[in-house]
Amino acid sequence: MSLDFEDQIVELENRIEELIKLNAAPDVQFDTEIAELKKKVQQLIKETYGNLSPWQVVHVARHQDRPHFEDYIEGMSSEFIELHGDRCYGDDRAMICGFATIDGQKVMLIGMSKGRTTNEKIANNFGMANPEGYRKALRLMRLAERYNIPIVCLIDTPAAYPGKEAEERGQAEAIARNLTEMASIETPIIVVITGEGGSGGALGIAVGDIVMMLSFAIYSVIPPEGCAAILWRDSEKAPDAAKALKITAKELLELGVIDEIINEPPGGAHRNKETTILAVKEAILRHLKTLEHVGRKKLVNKRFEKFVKLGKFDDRKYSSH
Amino acid sequence: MSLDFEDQIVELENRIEELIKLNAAPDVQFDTEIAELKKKVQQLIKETYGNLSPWQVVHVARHQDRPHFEDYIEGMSSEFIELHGDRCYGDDRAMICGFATIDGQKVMLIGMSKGRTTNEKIANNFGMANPEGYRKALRLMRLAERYNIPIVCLIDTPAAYPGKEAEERGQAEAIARNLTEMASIETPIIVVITGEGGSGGALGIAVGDIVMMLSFAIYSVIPPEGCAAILWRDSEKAPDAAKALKITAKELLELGVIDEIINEPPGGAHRNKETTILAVKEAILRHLKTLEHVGRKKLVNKRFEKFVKLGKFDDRKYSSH
Amino acid sequence: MAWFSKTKQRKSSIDKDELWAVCDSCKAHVYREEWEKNLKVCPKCGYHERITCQQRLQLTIDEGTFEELDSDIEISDPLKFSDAKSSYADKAADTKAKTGLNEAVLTGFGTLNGISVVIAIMDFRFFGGSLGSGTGDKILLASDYALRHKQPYIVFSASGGARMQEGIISLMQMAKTCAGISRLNKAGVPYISVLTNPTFGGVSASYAMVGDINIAEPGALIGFAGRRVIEQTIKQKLPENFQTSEYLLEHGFIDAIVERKKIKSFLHSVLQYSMRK
Amino acid sequence: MAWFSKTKQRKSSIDKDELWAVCDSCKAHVYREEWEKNLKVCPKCGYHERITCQQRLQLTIDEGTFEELDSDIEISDPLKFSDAKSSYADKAADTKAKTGLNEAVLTGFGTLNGISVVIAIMDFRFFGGSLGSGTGDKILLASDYALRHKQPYIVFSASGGARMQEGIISLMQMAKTCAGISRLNKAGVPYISVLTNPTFGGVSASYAMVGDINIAEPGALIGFAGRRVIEQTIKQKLPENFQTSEYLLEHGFIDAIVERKKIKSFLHSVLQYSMRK
Ligand SMILES: [Zn+2]
Ligand SMILES: [Zn+2]
Repeated sequence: MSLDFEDQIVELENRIEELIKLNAAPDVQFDTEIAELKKKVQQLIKETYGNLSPWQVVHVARHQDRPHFEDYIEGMSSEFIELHGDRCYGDDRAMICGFATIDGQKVMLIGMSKGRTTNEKIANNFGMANPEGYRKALRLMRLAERYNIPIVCLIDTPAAYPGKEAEERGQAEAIARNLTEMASIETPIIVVITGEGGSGGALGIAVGDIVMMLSFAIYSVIPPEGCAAILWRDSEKAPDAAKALKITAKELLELGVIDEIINEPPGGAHRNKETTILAVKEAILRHLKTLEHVGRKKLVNKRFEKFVKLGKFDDRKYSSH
Repeated sequence: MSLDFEDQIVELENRIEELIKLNAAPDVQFDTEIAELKKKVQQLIKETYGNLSPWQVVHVARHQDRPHFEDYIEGMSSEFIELHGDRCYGDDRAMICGFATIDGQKVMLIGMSKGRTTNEKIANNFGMANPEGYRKALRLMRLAERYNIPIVCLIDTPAAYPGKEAEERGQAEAIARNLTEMASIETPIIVVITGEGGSGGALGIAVGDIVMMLSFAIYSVIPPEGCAAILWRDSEKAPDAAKALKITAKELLELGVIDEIINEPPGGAHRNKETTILAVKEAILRHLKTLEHVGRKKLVNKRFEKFVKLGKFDDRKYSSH
Repeated sequence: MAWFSKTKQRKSSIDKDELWAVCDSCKAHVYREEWEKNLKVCPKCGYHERITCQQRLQLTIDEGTFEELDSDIEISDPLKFSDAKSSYADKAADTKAKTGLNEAVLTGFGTLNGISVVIAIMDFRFFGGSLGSGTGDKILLASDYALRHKQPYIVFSASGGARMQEGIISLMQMAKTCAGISRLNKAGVPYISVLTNPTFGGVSASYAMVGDINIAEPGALIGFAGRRVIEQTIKQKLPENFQTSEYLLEHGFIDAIVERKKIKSFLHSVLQYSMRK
Repeated sequence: MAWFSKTKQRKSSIDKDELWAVCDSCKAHVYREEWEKNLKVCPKCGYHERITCQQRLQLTIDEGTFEELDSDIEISDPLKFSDAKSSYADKAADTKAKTGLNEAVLTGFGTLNGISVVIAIMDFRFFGGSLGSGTGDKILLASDYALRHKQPYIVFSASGGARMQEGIISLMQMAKTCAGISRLNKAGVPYISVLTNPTFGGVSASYAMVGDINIAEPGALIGFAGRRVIEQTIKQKLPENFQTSEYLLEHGFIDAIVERKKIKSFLHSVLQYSMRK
């Protein structure tokens, strides 16, 4: 997959690769050309990615070559022990949970998994969790609380699955229950939106003490296409909706919805997975270090205050607890 | 349905009824005969029911005219508000739960419902609960704890349902979870086995501070037929198995498994529902009165001690908590 | 979460005629007076037409006991949102003028057959009962009042879901309102949720679905995703009773279905069991 | 809960030959020495043959660190039970003589790669691993030891279910052992359940299924009711993989399936996450 606004970049990148190949032959010398093209492509990337429209960011956030949850597991942790099942109905492959060790730090790592191959995508329901996914996550968050280890949630989902059986098994209840319970979990919760933060489906594991976003991730109450179809009566107006909805990291930081932006390398996470993953890892470890010293009751109170202030009409006092 | 050992009793009862009808005619007088027969039938009932074999008790316990959970609801409580659903998968009609007022006392009333008509029996799965039944009961027990009202469980079930889907949805887990959680619920739990106390299916809501049994109820780890088929290799030997298993109220009181026998009227609960229900009601209210004064932590500790001592090898000390 | 817009545009045929009301469900013509007396429940088919928050208040709280909370909280426009035709601010002004409401929920306290309760009542007329930041603020502030006074909290929901025009801030109201419910749970303060037609998306997936007791009116539509979205996703027709109260009860998510005229006494009964000594 | 009797009678073809073992699952002939070295896991099909509690102990606890608890607890016969042919007391004496065990579970404490743990290991040879009152006592006493010493509790289950010959007293062991687990939960003491082939009835429906983490060996049969009982009830054939570890994992009840030879290191890894600071 390539993005249309990247056409020129990709063309140049291809040329460079060709020249590098040719350069290997004995009697040619393209060193100068290559160096020049490289400079040019870097300039172009900088310009393009420095000025992406919200709608272009949507495409970057959805890029299939972005690092997936599996890549983060592999890149961030020296150990990952997957734990399955909600102890009630099933084991949702769209929601992966397990013990992980990140730079010696033990955590409960939870994330959505979109899948890469067609088979994986189908098995993982394209990263759209069913109720049993949210319930598995909650079960293991409660276990983390009991074991006194922090929780890290990586979010990349188009939405909670809008299917018949998901409704039957209580998609609304499962998300609502998570929002309610996560508000009272007495262990640190760190959230990173790494790709798509799709509405309630994302929020269902995103009630954290620290919420971060990659610079080209999105977080939205509705997909821009859906919003455009309803309010513009034309899903082609998605770029307008994307702009109006304020779904990019920078806008969300300004709104106070997220606490920090984790910068992606030039040209986006799909151009350099490793650097991206290390940046995410660094940010997580940094916040874990701070949060581990906060008393548990205080932690829960601060989490409450954090979400309460979002959209708060004025400064009338909520009772502190 | 009539029980074979009741043949003579039922014959006499029918004769009495006939005579009473005839007696209504102007020119006949059977008063003496009726009185005599009544005396005789009472004598016979006393003799028969005073000497029932365990296998005969099994039949009385399963008698379809015994009061069902619905009869207890109606006969004991001035108000019953049914509460549905496990908030996860379904609403099990074999397990009925709700708020009830018994003589002014507010309780959470939980019971198995076998159903009376063919349609009801099918809808209620013959009183055999599925995992969602146990989960509904647990949800509402936890609510009772939060609302600080006692829990009353009436038990009448052949077994937890041994079906394919029950296995898929975790019959074992659901029962195990209830046993674990009921051990820590900080509100009084009173259990009455009113008919069949069928193994794990019964125990799943029977971890109580006070466990009582009607005098012709049974409580067993396995149906006598099943035990006979395995250990005697002949299910016809069920009467022997019934005897060997010690499943009657008197034996279970001696073993310390139950705390009290609630006497049924002469001839069994199926001969006089009203009296039976009132006796159950009286016993429940009496124990509620005592238990309400026990501190919550102490209550849970005493419940622990109660179950721990069953089969306890010797007097080595468990840590008190 | 975008389900409500479709519903919002449905013109109620009920308002057209002064003498006759036409039931939106069975299309029966009913004397308006009889229908109003029956609390806008169709005497033919039992369909529960939506009612305003003032009507609901009247049906629920003892006369003369209600005191409103946070009536000054109104719409905020965190995104300065505009679509092709108009700005959210303009639409908000319109809606406020038409409905006389400041937000999609009315909150306050009063007595219910003599029991002190805190109440929040959503009104579908106001942006399809959608969950704006003002809505979330009011619902949270009322739960906080209930917490401080240890009084039961009752919420009547009616909502198409999140309020798109407030974008992510609308989504955050789900976490915020649930955080308030979480505190009630911890403190043992009763919370009863009453789901009325319709309750979807961001409201069903937050406070509406986590009542100690979830009550629904008969035939109310309740769900996460809208019917059309699901049909498009699974490329199948859905059963007729899909997402009705009755369907949800069968699937374990609703404690009881109660007719409109019996809700007050039902709530009164249930509260008798919830008053921690 | 009567499933085990059928299994109990299955004669293992493995014990017949000194040089060759025959896999109970794929019927392959395997060099006994190779098979034993492979921890009684068939090198052809991966079938995990049952092992004794002593073998399991050796595979799990560091050499020389194990101290047994309550070894003096033996069978009690609360019902004075006899069937047509023999008394439970006689059978018990037989079983004790044959197995050298006093009960269906071995309990004690020791270290696992250096971590102090409390452990209970069931042995299917002893009345099909059924849950007698002595079994229940030992499992509870060991959990109590874990509670007092704040050490993780690990239980290996292998059981046909309740022990019929102890009637209702056997049933009560379910409540009793779970009461012990409940105290561990409250105190934040880790409890790991390892389910091995087979785990059914009264054991699966009590402590075995409520681990903080439930681990199972590959292909182990785990369920509430036995396959035959279910087929008789529903009058249908069941799928081939019904009640296998893999089936249970898919349905949400098992956290991880771990091969026999990796269980010790898996437990060690998991315990790293559970040690409350
Ligand atoms: Zn109608
Ligand atoms: Zn094999």
